[in-house]
Amino acid sequence: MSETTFMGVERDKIDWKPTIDYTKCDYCMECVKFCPHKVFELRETEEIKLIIRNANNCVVFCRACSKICGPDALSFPDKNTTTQRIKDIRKEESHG
Amino acid sequence: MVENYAILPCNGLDKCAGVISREIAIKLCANASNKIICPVHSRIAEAKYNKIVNEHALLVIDGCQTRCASKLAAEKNLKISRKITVTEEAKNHHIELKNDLNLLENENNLIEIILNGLNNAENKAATVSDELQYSYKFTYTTFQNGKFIFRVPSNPEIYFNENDCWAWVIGNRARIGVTDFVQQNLSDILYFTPPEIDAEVDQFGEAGEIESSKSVFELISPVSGKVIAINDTLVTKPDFINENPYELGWVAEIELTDFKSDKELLIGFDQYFEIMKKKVEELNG
Amino acid sequence: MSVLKVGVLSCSGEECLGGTISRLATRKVLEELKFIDTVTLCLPLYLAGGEEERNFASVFPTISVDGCDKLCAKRSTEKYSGKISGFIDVSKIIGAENALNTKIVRNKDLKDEHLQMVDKVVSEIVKAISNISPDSYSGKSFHGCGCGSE
Amino acid sequence: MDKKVKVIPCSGIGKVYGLMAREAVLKTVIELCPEKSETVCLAYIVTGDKEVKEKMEGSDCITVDGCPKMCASKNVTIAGGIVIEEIKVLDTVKAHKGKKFGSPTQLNDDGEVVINEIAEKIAKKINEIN
Repeated sequence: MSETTFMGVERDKIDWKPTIDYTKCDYCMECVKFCPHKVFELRETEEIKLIIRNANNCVVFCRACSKICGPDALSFPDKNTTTQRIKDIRKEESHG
Repeated sequence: MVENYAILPCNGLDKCAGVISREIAIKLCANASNKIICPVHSRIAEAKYNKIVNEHALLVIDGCQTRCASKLAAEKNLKISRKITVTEEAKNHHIELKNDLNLLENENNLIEIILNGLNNAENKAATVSDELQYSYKFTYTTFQNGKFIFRVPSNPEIYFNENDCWAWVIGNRARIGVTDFVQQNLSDILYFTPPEIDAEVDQFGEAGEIESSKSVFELISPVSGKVIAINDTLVTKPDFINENPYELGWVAEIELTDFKSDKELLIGFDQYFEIMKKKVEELNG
Repeated sequence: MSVLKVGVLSCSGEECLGGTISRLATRKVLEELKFIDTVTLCLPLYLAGGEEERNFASVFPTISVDGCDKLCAKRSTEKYSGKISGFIDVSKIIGAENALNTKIVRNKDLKDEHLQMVDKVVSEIVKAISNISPDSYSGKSFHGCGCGSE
Repeated sequence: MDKKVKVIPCSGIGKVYGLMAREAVLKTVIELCPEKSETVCLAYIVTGDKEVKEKMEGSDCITVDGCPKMCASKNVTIAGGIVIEEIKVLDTVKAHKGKKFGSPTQLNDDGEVVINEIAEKIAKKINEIN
């Protein structure tokens, strides 16, 4: 993917990805089926069968996977903090 | 006061959120004109509830994201006029639910909040209006990919975020919706859940949800403010979004609280047109 | 063969087997022959005035696939987009008797012999596509799109 | 004039809903109501050929459309047929939230369930008329 920025900020600098709560996750894999950006990875043979594989593919501010998660095991960073962070980086970069 | 609801709670007995959905339903029925549809009983004796369903607006209360009550309503082809998901409400009000089937202080607070919310929204729903006169015309620039045509409006009053949502800003108000990119990708849109009237929406917060058999898309609000109107035609005709997501298919109107700050993270036609083109190419290339 | 973009319009006739075969062969070209960049155009939409379909057929070379010798798809394409770059008459390939079978029309009733007919038609479509002259293109190169056509 | 009700699907080829319309209609006219109904090729009815024109003009038609563009209904009207019932595949699909129905080439089991429901609806309508 060539899309590596969001609002002019390098995607790598934006901390936006789902976090899996393994105490709730029941490995139903609905999120794997759902996410078209391949953020999740299914690992059949491992003990932890689901991991975040491509965090930078995750669309900033998209939380759709957490909506379809039955056991409510997916959470995202605080949106306002992320928004502020993006604004700060943009400011720094325009001054620097 | 909330009036005349047929209430379909999920009634999930093995989760705290399910117990809360049941509690809310029972409390709402203190008002005798509201009726409960028991999800378990309705499975085996659907006809029993036909009369209630025909005479009342349907309020669906889901406990968790599995949304069994919504699915049941969809299965029975019932038109949902209001929907609540307990775990979402808990998140929105920063209330942590324990995994305990006995309702404690937090849970009871949440129940109060949800009941109050229902009362307030009900009183104000009548004020949903189309005060804003979005009477002037959208000007479109289009590009083609295969046989598909993508439109992007180029009016200078229209702003976009990179999440494929637009806002038409006039004074301290904005009308919001999704772009052609979203509707072309979802294909035939079958369900629409509007944001709530009076809800406070942050920039990049959720403002409604649309769903096709391909996927679900939550509208990520380009602006912050209070929801003052919704396009409730979309509840029965969600395909208006496919027809034109800018005009017939607009989603909501927002009273802006801090557009000056929102604007920093919005883009205009020139930038969005290029971004959309690139996304379409990446998707199909 | 180089990758060219081609529109395929099939009659999808409901009255007889020929229509079903025209439809299945067209889908097969779209789904399985990835070296050809085909776009299936929706005939009912095309006929009802669909802007995207008509526009495409007037810009890109388009091939019609008809189930019988009435050639409905071919005639419509010529009527609305002026020209056609090739046409297939399924009844010529599988025989009129087979094409006009009104009993076996549903997908689930098809037997191996019918699926073989589909394959025959597929190879005829491929031939017709490879016969398209490069002049049929108006020089534009669009990328393929899967939106809604999956 | 023959009295059979004409049942005409869109047979759209880009989405599974077009195939669902088609299969539901074929089930109706071949299996459920062969005596009272028949289908006519959509592509044929708009050619304006004398034979089909005579068949269509003034006849009772039930259309089955796979998407909101309502192509079957529009084309039947253009051809002079009288649309007495517009059936929308999506209305039935909505009651099966979250399910997939196959592709525009082939339906899966859930797709078959839905087309059976639609075929029942069409048959019911045909029996009401006759």
